[in-house]
Amino acid sequence: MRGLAFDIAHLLAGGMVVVSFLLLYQDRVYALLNVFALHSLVLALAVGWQAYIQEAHHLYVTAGIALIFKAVVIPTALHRIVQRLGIHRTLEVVGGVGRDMLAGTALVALAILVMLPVTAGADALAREDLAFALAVVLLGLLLMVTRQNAVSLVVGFMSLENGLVLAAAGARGMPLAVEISVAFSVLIALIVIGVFLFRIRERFDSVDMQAMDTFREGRRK
Amino acid sequence: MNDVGFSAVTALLVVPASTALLLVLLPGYRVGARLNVGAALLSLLAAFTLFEARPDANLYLRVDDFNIYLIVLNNLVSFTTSVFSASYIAHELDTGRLTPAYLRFYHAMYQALLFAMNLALLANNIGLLWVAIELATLITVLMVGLYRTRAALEAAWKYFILGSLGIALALFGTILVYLAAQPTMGEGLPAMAWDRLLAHAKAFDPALLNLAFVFLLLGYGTKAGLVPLHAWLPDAHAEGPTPISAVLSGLLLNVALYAVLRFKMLMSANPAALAPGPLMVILGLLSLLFAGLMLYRRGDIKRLFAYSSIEHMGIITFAFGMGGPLANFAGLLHMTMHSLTKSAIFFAVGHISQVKGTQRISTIRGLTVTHPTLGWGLVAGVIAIAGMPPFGVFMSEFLVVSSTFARQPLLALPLVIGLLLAFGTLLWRVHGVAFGKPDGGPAAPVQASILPLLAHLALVLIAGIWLPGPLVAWFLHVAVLLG
Amino acid sequence: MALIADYLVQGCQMLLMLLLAPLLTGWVRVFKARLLRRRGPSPLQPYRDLFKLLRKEVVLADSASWLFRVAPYLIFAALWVAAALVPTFAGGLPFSWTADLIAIVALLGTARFFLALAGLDVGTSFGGIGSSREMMIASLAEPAMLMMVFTLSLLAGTTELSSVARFMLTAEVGLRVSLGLALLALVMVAIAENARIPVDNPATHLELTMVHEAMVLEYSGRHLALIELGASLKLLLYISLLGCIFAPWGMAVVGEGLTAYLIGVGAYLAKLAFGGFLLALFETSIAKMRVFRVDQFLGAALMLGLLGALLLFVSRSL
Amino acid sequence: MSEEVGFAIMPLPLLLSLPLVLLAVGGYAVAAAHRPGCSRLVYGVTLTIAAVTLGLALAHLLTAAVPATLALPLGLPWLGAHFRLDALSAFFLIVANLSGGVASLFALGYGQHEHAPERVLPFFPAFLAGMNLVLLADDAFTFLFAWEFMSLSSWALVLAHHQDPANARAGYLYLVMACFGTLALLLTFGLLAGPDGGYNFAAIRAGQPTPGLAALVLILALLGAGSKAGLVPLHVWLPLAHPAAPSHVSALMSGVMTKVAVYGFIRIVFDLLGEPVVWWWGGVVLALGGITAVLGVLYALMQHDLKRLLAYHTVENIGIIFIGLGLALAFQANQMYSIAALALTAALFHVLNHSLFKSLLFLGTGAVLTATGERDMERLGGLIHPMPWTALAFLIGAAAISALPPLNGFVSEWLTFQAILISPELPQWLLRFLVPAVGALLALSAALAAACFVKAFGITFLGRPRSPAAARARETDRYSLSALFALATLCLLAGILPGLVVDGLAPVVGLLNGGARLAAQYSQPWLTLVPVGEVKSTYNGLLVLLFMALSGTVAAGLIHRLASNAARRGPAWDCGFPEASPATQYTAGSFAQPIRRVFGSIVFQARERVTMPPPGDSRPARLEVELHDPVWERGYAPVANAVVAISTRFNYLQYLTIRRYLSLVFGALVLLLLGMVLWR
Repeated sequence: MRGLAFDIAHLLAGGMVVVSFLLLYQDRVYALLNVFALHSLVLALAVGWQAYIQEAHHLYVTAGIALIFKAVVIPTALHRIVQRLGIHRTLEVVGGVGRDMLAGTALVALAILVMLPVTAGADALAREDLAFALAVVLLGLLLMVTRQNAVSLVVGFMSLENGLVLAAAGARGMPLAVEISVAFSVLIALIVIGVFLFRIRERFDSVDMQAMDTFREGRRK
Repeated sequence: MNDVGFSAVTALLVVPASTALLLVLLPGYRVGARLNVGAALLSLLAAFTLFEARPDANLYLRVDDFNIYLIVLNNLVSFTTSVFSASYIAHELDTGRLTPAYLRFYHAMYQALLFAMNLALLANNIGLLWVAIELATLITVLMVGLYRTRAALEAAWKYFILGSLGIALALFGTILVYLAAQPTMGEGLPAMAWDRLLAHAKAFDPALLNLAFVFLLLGYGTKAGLVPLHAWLPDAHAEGPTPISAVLSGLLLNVALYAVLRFKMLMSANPAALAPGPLMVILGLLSLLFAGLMLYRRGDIKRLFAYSSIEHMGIITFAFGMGGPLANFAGLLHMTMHSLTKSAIFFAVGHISQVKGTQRISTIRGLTVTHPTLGWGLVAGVIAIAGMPPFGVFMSEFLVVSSTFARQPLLALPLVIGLLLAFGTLLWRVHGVAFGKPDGGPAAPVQASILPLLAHLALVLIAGIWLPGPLVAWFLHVAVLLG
Repeated sequence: MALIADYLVQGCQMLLMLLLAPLLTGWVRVFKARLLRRRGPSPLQPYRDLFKLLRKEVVLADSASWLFRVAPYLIFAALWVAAALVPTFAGGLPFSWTADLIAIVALLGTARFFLALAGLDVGTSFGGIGSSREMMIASLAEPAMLMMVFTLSLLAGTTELSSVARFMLTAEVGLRVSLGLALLALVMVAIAENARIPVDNPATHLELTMVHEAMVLEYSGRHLALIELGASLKLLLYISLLGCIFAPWGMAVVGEGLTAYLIGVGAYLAKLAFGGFLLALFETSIAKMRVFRVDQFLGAALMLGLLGALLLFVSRSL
Repeated sequence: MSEEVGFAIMPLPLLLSLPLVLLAVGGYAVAAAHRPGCSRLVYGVTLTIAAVTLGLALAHLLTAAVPATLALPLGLPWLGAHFRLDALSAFFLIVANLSGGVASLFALGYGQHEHAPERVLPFFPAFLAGMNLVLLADDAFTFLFAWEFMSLSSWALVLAHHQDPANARAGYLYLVMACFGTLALLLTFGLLAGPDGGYNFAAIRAGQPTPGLAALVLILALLGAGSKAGLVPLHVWLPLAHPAAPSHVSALMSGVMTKVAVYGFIRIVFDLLGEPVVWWWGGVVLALGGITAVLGVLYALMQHDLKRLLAYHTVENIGIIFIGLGLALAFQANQMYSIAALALTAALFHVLNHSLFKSLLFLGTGAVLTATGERDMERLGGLIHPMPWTALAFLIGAAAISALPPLNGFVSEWLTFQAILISPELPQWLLRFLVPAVGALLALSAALAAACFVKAFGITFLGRPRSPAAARARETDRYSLSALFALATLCLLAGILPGLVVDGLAPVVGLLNGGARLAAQYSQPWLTLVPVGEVKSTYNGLLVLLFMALSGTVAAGLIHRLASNAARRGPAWDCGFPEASPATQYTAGSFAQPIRRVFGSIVFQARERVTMPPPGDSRPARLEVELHDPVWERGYAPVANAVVAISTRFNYLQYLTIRRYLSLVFGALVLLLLGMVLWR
């Protein structure tokens, strides 16, 4: 049982890393959103599994939030926004996707290098989860950094945050996990609303950050 | 006795929260403003009662030598700022930059922010601390975007993204700390209660603690505006309403730094962990030098002082990075003095931008001629923030520089260069604003109340000459804890 | 009784200086004339000039101030006191400790200071020329002089003149390079300070060349007399300075009695005559130089003085 | 003994309470600056308080009372504020409050003409208070606190007439340099106090610094105190800031504040540091002093703004003081304390003298300024006719600063020369070469100073008025004149009774010199000054004065009795071309031209360009002179440009896109993680 539980947890966590790579690979907005839904789905499964093997029932709530809110609500909302704002469907990637892949691999290696020796004390399960979680976090950050587009920025941030929830779930008996995931959901909701607001207020012509960064103090001097 | 203390703590949390709700419902901004002031005063009184009676720590909240004076400072500045904003915001309404609806929202958010910061300071639970700081971030984001101008929204957006990233990193660090604690302290809440953590810190896995500290430093450091994580700070200060700039610089930065220091205590309690000093020293020097350079080219007066805040956060971080009783004492003192002085400066800047109708430095001249009180107030504030007697910052800078040079001469040199550079560049700007021939710009009389400005300056002046005994005792105790 | 005698000697010396000064000037003129194959005026001519001037009324420029009228007396007083402090025929006079060599140099400086001011007072272009050039010259001559003083005092261990003279008589002096340098420096300074050729020409009234004469251009009557007298006192001072430092032979010491004094006076007069002759010879054998060569001339003097002092400073412990 | 102790303990609390009164008056002036009587009130109070302080300090110095100390529970909480009154601080208190009092007296009249009293009256007392506190402070924190306070209040005074952009710039430069100096001193005290912060001077005295550390302290002290005193090349702010302030403040800044800086140097190097002294310290200080003296006077000669000229002369005199201090250090390093005493006496004597005549000259300039509204000598002239008394006082000051006997400036330079003449006793070769060279520099600067003040006085007061303003001038008021003549009298007295001053300085010298001091002078016949014994050399200002007076009056009397005393006015002779226009007079520029040509071409790359119009063209010929300030162009401009360039280069960091900012954070994170990996 122990071994199997470990393997499944390992599988799911590793799956998240793979999906993060998929996120990095996308160059279409809709595809990106779909893959993110997948990302959240895997997260839900992983957290649920953690809840099951830790007998930590509050984690089911977290899993539920992940499933409903992030796998369903947010992606659809973003679909809407993309339609409403008429953001051009393709993501212009800074530097090629291939380079991102390489960078991502390096980051994963870094994550494992950092994490494995560290948690020698903690149990293997937590260690694996933590390593993968860190990898997901770093990949999410990479996504945020390498995409021009606000939607992809949001997606990157959310995948990053999925990694955090994964880590929180992996930490045995970590209290406040639910509260934290709720707080984060609020954060994300606000971000999405923010993107939405800026549009309907008609302040910015597009959610492209180049456009958003045009106005500056003291450009004149 | 303790129930008194406990009720005080509850008051510190409940009063702002309930007032926030009330203000949301309450129409009419005048009442709102009064209520705002009243609530701030109430929580200030509650904070004062903490001197008399401290509650025992529980798993969620705790009052100790470190946060007690920060709480008082927090509520004091919030109170003065509310007084300032009560008269300031009305003028914003006249100029039509705001509508009453937004004003209601503003006052509600103000109290909510106060609640969040009090919570963050009182929190004994690192998870709670994180939640509180996140809350504070969200609220300030909304307030920075209050004016709905393009620039304001952009600043808010930038602040939002970078802030959330910092929050996320901080969370990861928090989780790591929990993981480090868990093996020795078992699962569950105690493993997140700060005082218990401190008690058991020796037994933690040092490597994990190190990793955790890296994330926490970057995460909360982003909130504290350390270079290279500072990007949100200048715009957020420049585009938000001035009272919020005052609160941001005066309080929120302190809160973020406070969080970092809490974890530094953990680090220094664990002998095997790597000394966090060098990291903080490097970040501090970076911030100091970078801000010093950036000050020179600023054209917007609020951005100018935002960069000066970055500079001072750098000095404080440097001081704590140096460690040792003198430097730590200096750091704590500097935190206090900086929040008082910088908020005072922002009050002055608010008045100036209102009477002059602009924030552009190049269009403000000879202020000491057209508005003597305001001009000299600004000059006094800048003199104080630049670390000159008879103001309190002088004492802290004196201690930092002299003690650093005695221990690490090579570190003191960049520090001194940075200080001189920042002083020169800041003074260069302010000289132009305060002196010289006043150009014929609008010279409207000051409407908002000038009292908060004077009150803060008076406090800083007194502190520069004489520090009250209890404060010194707390500082010394905390300085020892900080290692 | 002895004390009174000493004071008497001191008084004699002061008077002697005053009386001899014009004679020396005349003496130099005579020699120059002779060297130029002219007959020239009698050596007593300066006295006649002085008395004539003293009797004449003074014509003051409209823009002249009280300083213009006070200056001559000040200058005269400073120069006279300075001259009186130089041992002539007898050293160790009761007031010789009043001021040492540095103070004498400074007293000359005082005289120059007020002369230059007087030159500026009326507000004419010539006065300005004179003053500014005079101060330029002095700014190099004075340090050179002081360097010479350093050299001496390093040798003699004192800056007090009669002690210096006494020391120079002793055997331990010998022949020293630095003494030679000092002598040279002093001579050059003396020439410059007394407005002699090649630095300045006391006889010229060509606007562009004159320095000293330009400053006193506006003076007349008794004021001019005092200034002329002062100038000749200065010349006398320098020559007797050279005498008492570099040729202190025959100088009496206070209290040695009349014979010694008489010997001293004789020796002194001889020194003066010789000095005057040398000066005249030098002046006739050289041409006046451009104003902006003077700085090189005096710069050389300064360097020589410094070199002398340096040599001593270094060789002192050898 | 006991009553001495009682007397010594007494004055300190009083001395400390006086600055508080000054601050209170300043506070009152903030409110009431524009009330009619306020100026009189403020200056009256400062005058009385300065007088009282002067009296107390004088009593302490003359009774040679034991040092009094006092600690207050202020400042650093665990340290408190310590104050101490010993011979050194007493002497400098005398210097400060003498000039301070006289400046107040002057301002009783001069202050009436101030058009921005609210920017002067509050800060003037504060300035005085700050300086007194510096002199009394006995721990590092209090010292620097008062030091900075002094800088700040004087900065505010420099900005009194801030609407002139030049003054604003001067104020800015001044405060930045002051901050630089303070930081240097801060480092000094950091070194002296050690890592655990023994900031109390008593503790510092007890400590025994290693030679290397002591050397570092010396360098830093030179930077810190030197930048305030105006040592080349740290002097650049001084000639801008001192003239910018109202004249009585300029007098205080030049006459006193620079002395407070000298006090700081002496306190740190001679008192706190104590042994061990290494011989090359003296060399460094000597060289700096010599260069400062000559460069200062050369700068001064190039000026035609009267106040700036005086400010540059302050630089020169600071150089002379530091020459004395350097000699003292050199002698102390070789345990030749008796000679070190001579050098120290010379330096301190010059401190007193300079404070006297520099204040006198600045106040005189103030009188000229009120009479004509002009500082530029090219537009002055002939002022001796309308304002003879001011002219007389200024003349005395000018003669004194030019080191002419029988005035006081000569005595201190004479003493310095005497110290130089004894220096071949020094064993070190380098010093033996250096000392005569410095002596030459000193002589040169003295001679140039004379030239410079012939120019200053001659162009300003003599000749014919060069502008209507100068022609309309009137004599100044009674207060100002009494202040001027008080200082002039002091200059004369210090010149003819030097022995008494030297005796007064003896306890100070003893304090700084391990007990060794000059022999008592008052016992000498005719009050002759005999610094190092009969055989060496002697000087008696009194007799020189008597002789000069005697011969002068005798000559005058005889001539007027026996010869003619007739005088007639007529047009100037001027070689037969009397010219009506005052423009034909020599100006400041033309007076300095020969010296500019001789020295300026080397130091300032001075160039003269004459543009002669072609024949037939009626345009006047033009003569342009261009000067370069080597110190500024080589030392300061590059730094300023570098800062501007770098900040301009970095400025784009304000305008990055969010993505780039995010990548900054990302980079920092990855970097730290890599560090973690590698660190293990």
